[in-house]
Amino acid sequence: MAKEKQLLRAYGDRRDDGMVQLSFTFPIPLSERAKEAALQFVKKMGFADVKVHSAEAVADHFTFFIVYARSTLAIDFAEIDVPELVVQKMDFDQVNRVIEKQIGRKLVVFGACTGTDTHTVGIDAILNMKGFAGDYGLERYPGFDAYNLGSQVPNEDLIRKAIAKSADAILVSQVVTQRDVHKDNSRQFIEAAKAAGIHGKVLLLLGGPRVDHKLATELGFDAGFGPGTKPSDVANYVVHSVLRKQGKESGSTHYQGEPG
Amino acid sequence: MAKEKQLLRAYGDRRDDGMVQLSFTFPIPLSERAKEAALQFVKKMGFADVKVHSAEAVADHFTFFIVYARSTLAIDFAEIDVPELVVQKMDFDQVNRVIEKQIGRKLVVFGACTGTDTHTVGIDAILNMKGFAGDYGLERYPGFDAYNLGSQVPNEDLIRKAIAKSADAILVSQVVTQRDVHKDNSRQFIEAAKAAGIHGKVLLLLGGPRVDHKLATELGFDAGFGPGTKPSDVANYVVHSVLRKQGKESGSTHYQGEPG
Amino acid sequence: MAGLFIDDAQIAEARRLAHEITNPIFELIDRNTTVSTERTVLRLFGLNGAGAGGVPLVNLMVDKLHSAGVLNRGAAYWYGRALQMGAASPLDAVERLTTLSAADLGPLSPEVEGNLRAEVRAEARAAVGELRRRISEREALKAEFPMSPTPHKYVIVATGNIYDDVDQARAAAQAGADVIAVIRSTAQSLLDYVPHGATTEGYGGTYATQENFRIMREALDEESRKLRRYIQLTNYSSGLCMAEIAFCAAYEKLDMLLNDAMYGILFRDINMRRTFIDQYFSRRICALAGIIINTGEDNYITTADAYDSAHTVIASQFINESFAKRAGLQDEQLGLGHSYEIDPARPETLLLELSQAMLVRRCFPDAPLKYMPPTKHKETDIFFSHAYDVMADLVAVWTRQGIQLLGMMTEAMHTPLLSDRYVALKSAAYIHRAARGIDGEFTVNPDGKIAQRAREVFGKAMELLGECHGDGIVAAIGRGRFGDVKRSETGGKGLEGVVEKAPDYFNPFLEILEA
Amino acid sequence: MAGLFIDDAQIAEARRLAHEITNPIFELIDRNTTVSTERTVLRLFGLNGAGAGGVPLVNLMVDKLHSAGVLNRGAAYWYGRALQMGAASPLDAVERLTTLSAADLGPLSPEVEGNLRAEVRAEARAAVGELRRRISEREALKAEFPMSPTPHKYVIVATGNIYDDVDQARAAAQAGADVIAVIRSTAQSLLDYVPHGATTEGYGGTYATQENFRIMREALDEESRKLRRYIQLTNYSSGLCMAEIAFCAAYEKLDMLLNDAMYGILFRDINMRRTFIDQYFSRRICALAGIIINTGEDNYITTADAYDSAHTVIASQFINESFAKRAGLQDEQLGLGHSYEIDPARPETLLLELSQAMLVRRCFPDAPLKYMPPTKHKETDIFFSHAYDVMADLVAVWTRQGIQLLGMMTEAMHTPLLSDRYVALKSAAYIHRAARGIDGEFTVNPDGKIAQRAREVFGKAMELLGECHGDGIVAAIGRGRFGDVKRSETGGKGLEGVVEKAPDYFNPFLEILEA
Ligand code: B12
Ligand code: B12
Ligand SMILES: Cc1ncc(COP(=O)(O)O)c(C=O)c1O
Ligand SMILES: Cc1ncc(COP(=O)(O)O)c(C=O)c1O
Repeated sequence: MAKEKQLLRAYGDRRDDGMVQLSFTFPIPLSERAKEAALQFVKKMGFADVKVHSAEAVADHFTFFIVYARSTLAIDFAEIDVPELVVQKMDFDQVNRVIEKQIGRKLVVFGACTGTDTHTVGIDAILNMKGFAGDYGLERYPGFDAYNLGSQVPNEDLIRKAIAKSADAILVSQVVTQRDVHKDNSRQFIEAAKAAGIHGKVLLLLGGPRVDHKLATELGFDAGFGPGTKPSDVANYVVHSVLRKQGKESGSTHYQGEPG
Repeated sequence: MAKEKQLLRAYGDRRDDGMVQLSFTFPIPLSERAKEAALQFVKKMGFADVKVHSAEAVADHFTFFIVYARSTLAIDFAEIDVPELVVQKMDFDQVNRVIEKQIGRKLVVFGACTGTDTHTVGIDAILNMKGFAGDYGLERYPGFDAYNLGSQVPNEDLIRKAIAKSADAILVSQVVTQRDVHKDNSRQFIEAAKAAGIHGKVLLLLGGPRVDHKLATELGFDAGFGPGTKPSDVANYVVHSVLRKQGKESGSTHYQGEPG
Repeated sequence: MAGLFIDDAQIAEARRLAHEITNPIFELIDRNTTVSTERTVLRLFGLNGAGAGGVPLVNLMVDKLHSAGVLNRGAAYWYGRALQMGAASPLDAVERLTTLSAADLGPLSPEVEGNLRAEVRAEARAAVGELRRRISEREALKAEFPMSPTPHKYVIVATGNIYDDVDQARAAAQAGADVIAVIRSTAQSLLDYVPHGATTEGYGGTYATQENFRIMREALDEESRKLRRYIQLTNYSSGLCMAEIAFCAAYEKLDMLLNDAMYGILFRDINMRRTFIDQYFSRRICALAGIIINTGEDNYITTADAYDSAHTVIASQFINESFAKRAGLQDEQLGLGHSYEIDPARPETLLLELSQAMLVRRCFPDAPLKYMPPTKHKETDIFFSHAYDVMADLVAVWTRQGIQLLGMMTEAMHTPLLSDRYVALKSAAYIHRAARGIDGEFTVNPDGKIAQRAREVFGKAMELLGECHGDGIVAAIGRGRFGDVKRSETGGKGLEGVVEKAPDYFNPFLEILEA
Repeated sequence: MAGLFIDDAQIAEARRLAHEITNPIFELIDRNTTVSTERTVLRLFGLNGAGAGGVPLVNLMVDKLHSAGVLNRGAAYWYGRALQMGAASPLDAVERLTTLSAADLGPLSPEVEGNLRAEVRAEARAAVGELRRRISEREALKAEFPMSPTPHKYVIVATGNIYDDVDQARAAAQAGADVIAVIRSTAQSLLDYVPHGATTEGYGGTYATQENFRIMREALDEESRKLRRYIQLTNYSSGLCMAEIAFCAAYEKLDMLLNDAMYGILFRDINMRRTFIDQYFSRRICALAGIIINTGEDNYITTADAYDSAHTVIASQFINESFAKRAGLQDEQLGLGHSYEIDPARPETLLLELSQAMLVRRCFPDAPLKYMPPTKHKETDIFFSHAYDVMADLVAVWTRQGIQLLGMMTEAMHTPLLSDRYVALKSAAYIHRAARGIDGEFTVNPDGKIAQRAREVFGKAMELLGECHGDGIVAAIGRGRFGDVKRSETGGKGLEGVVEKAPDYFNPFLEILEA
């Protein structure tokens, strides 16, 4: 059955006026020609009613533009898919109960900020007692044994130590993303995991402010977690995944907050 | 001779990285689907590497997005034309001297903010003694007889009074532009000018923050002046135009700051 | 606001001067009425329909009386006459009156006359009672859902379409707005009538109509309940219909009104007499309805320079206050206007702005005050404009402004987008939260630049009050003392609507409101 | 900064405690040297080339000496030995030394030994003389083109490519920047060598190399002349090569360096002993070269909570100051770090931030101080982030910070775009202009929240200093007292590069610098 179209346009101060604000820099001096070039640039993107409101010389050879224009494009919102939620997200107690009842042992997780990245605040937020935004970290869950190796950890070290404790999941944090260094390092992690024979066996999670599930799975991880992730999101993911692995839960059920 | 191409791309933090910042609102609640729709929207504009950095519920049914993305578009700067400047802009004294020597009488100009618009600051800046940004207003030029009728002036009144004093130029200011009220009122002015038989005879100038030369000429004015206009720009324009009308200057010479 | 080292005695003297400045204007007000004042009387009786072509019934009736030259006895009197002729309803009354010939408008016997007045007075009392009842509903809602702490964050909606305005007002409330202003269509102040019904087309704003007021207040009542925080609504009681709009607003339970004794004169070229007379009745209604007025001194420094003309704002506030107090308004209803408008290219503008805002606070300690953001020097660089606005947020919370209009980063471009308001509200909430109480942390140094500037500005304001006192406010306006705009007593729009009262002029509402 | 009501005696006591806290560390420093300290000695002698595969000559030489177990006599000694063996140039010296077998490294006669030292000392004096001459060129340029008033607006460039960095640094200078920092590539602090030559690839920043320093300083000298305003340059003297980078910076006439006695330990997991020893020599060089150091206490409150751990910043500043003073740095070279990092969701954060910044000013009245903008709680909502930064601009000018890092509206996303810097610079210029002198306008109320909070934070800082004094700084770091990060004395990177000095350890530069 074809879905009914649900056309979505930008809203400036009335429905469907298409108003969008843009700003950008051209590496040329400020001039009338520069302004005209900015106007043409935005028109070329398909905007109508382009107003180059501001053009400032940010330096001898750079001009910064602020533009408002109307986009004539529409997005069919009905076409935008996200997985349906069928299972409620479990809270702290529920997670621990499920682990105790259905798994019967503690789940072991290892985490670190690997490579040359020193940003520990993100991985600490997920693993340490304190947690994040009022949500306890995995260390605090009786159902988890959580090891946080800190930052600047070589991928190989993390994998070796995780194997030594038969980890169920490895958590890799990547915060610095300039020139896609996080992707390079993540690929290197996956290579090392494959070499160690744990790829496809141990759950591999990637997280960080520029990470999303799509990117992570493309890179070879099982799941990706972006900004605002709560420890309980990770706890839910790990528990459900282990249950699925053990055949105790079907892969077609989805739960709230599941990366996807 | 074909000009050499001079491709221009947006500069974020290195040449040709194409970085552009956008912000816009969709009239839907915040959700993962909404974010995905925003991403698709910006992709559809032809952007690559789209990052929906911020998505905030500005209200129950509105989500505001902040996006950075790379535009793959380039503008050929060599193709952007602006008229060549051949005459230097005249200063206060030069303007007065040219009027005295080459025209031999005072030029009469009438101005007002017409229709229901009450914004006088712009037209005052052009006409009153004080002027704008350290540039004297036309009232102060010995070569001009300037009449400022203020704001909320019916177009017909302005035209009638200007005719009574055989004005050389009429200056119309339009500041409120919502729903294109300035265009409607400007068209009405041109109708009235035609009816009074002065269109094509008396110089008709339109000015205001959303006015440019192109718009003004489309509407039937002789010239248009936008934000930041100085009284001396207007003085130069009027003097050159009168000289051209009198055959004392060729229409193919252009001067600095000439609207076009 | 402690400090600033201006004597209480000097401030009392400013007040005394202002009172004497308004004395002659009150003689004018006593002696005259206007078409719009009389239309308001009829609206108070319940006439609110419109005839063919949308002309409001009150205009039909008052125009008729005016052209017949009998408006000087008061519309209430003629309304009584129509009732006495057996009019079944206000509408019927209009029809009867507008069909009467001039001859039919002759005098009655004293007894009949007396009965008529008694009857009309009774009806007026009932109407006022009903109005008070409606206002008490508003007050109950306010009591149930208390407002946020001050400064109340005030934003405008200006789509031109009341239904779009509602969407945006709700969104703004959800984003943290405390006060919603529906900006009027640009031409409305020059209309000598109040348009009728819901409207969906306007330039630069939406028509102020009683029905639009109702629609918006209803939406905001709903939103207030949902958010458990009372959201105020304001509109404009300015132009040629000050009192009529005040009535519509009172009846529809608005919370505030832009209402200034001189704005129309200066910025809309409305006749001086007309405005002075109209503002009085409009303010009497605001006083009754517990409406906070917002005055417009901030406008002076969009045409005149904000640094050079800072004192004109102070002088005018004392005058506006006098007009307001004499119309029965209380201190807590005085949203005296001022603003953060000094050219940011100057040095030490934060000190200057703090000085000015503290001075206003010092002069009017119990008034809520209405603080406007920068507008004139706003740039199309939205990032800079936003930073500039943020400093006004700081001054507002520092000087305990009651009502703060939030600056919009796109001020120099267009009326605000939905997201502009969100951006402004979010940042203002942060600044207010971060700086609340800062005034209690510091003592102003008596010899600092802030204190010195305040003394200088106050001194100049006293001089200007002295000039207005000596030569009259009319002469001062004639010299362009306020906002650099010159106006004459008989110039401008609407003088033809001013009518000298007959000795037996009758206005039962004024009797009640002045009692 | 008047007020805040903390006794001078208490502040003196904090200073005394800090001095005693660093006492045992200075024993450690006296007894030991490190590979990087020794490499610096060689660099001072003019060794700055690289061998095959880009390995710096100084590394080749020092590694050789280290593995031969003779580094404990000092690289200068061996450098002398090579000269004495007839080395024609420093390069030649390296080659000679690195080809020597362990047996060739045996002792000389006392006389030869004495001559050797005298010769090397003479060469060291010449090298220091040349360095001083270079520095005096920088000072002359500064005198010719005076800097803008403080706070000096400090922005970073971080393209990874030195030539792109130059473009951006020039643009930033033109837009009003006073200090340009070239951020290093993320991994550099863990490298136990300083890369060689101009570099065009780096992650999150550009490699700090002597050639990159030269290229950038040359561009900024040019820009300074063009703008007629001296533009300062800074880089990072942290990690495993603190002193080497200090030398490169001094030689290339940089103006400032990020240099902290404990940052590497806490945030880069560099060994404690290694860092303490390295920082000393690096600071001796800074002292000589008139380089302002910037310490890193601001980092503590990106990992720990800025409200709860405010006192750790103050305590650490006293300790960093003691380390600095004992290395010969003057007050005007102490850019002690602190920042505007309290969670903006809290109430009264402006009062808290003012309190903290005033407290730092109170404790270190003659230091320029280095004030960091909010970073941790920055949002991807760039408009909010910009407003948030603006408040830090205000606190910076209010509390007369010498050096202010400007917040970037895209902080939570990426290293700054060119336009981000422009936006920050334009707004900061406005805030500085608008608020300059505000500290002279007010007196802090002794019982207000600002004063109380300052007393509370200072009190806790004293307690922490007490703990460090009682148990030692090593133990305090072990307990995670700074930045919630725990480190042990023998953990972390680089301990293998620490060498106990032999009784006849020789370092002529230290002799000069300590004289
Ligand atoms: C704090 C901080 C630091 C601290 C780090 C202290 C520490 N021990 O962590 C210090 C000051 C030391 C620092 C240094 C540097 N930093 Co830094 N830093 C930041 C800052 C301000 C905040 C990061 C943070 O703590 N966020 C809070 C946490 C809770 O959020 P998060 O990391 O996103 O984590 C959440 C999710 O992403 C997710 N998550 C994260 N990891 C994982 C992993 C898994 C498995 C899962 C499931 C979830 C998950 O869950 C967390 C909770 O929701 C950011 C700017 C900003 N505001 O974002 C810059 C920032 C990240 N730093 C940056 C840079 C460049 C550096 C330096 C390289 C610069 C320099 N040369 O000085 C250095 C060196 C660091 C290095 N080599 O890694 C850049 C990175 C640019 C980019 N996109 O590449 C940023 C964005 C600043 C900027 N705009 O330039 N930094
Ligand atoms: C000052 C001001 C007012 C003052 C006007 C006082 C007065 N007597 O002029 C007051 C407070 C009264 C006012 C009222 C209103 N205003 Co107003 N106002 C402004 C403000 C803040 C500044 C305008 C200004 O003075 N600019 C300075 C002058 C020097 O610039 P300028 O007009 O562009 O003129 C220059 C050039 O354009 C050119 N120029 C202009 N005219 C001409 C003519 C000729 C022939 C030539 C050659 C050149 C020329 O030369 C000038 C010098 O360079 C702007 C916001 C802003 N910052 O731009 C809003 C703004 C213009 N106002 C606006 C609105 C909506 C109104 C109201 C309708 C709102 C309301 N209901 O309250 C009312 C009613 C006014 C009406 N009906 O016209 C909107 C217009 C939105 C739009 N694009 O349609 C703006 C943009 C604010 C906003 N963002 O909402 N306003
Ligand atoms: C007191 C007052 N009335 C009215 C207005 C609005 O103008 P108008 O209603 O004339 O368009 C303003 C301007 O902001 C004002 O300050
Ligand atoms: C003192 C100090 N050194 C160095 C750095 C930079 O870190 P690294 O050079 O280790 O990447 C910082 C962080 O801003 C710092 O504060």
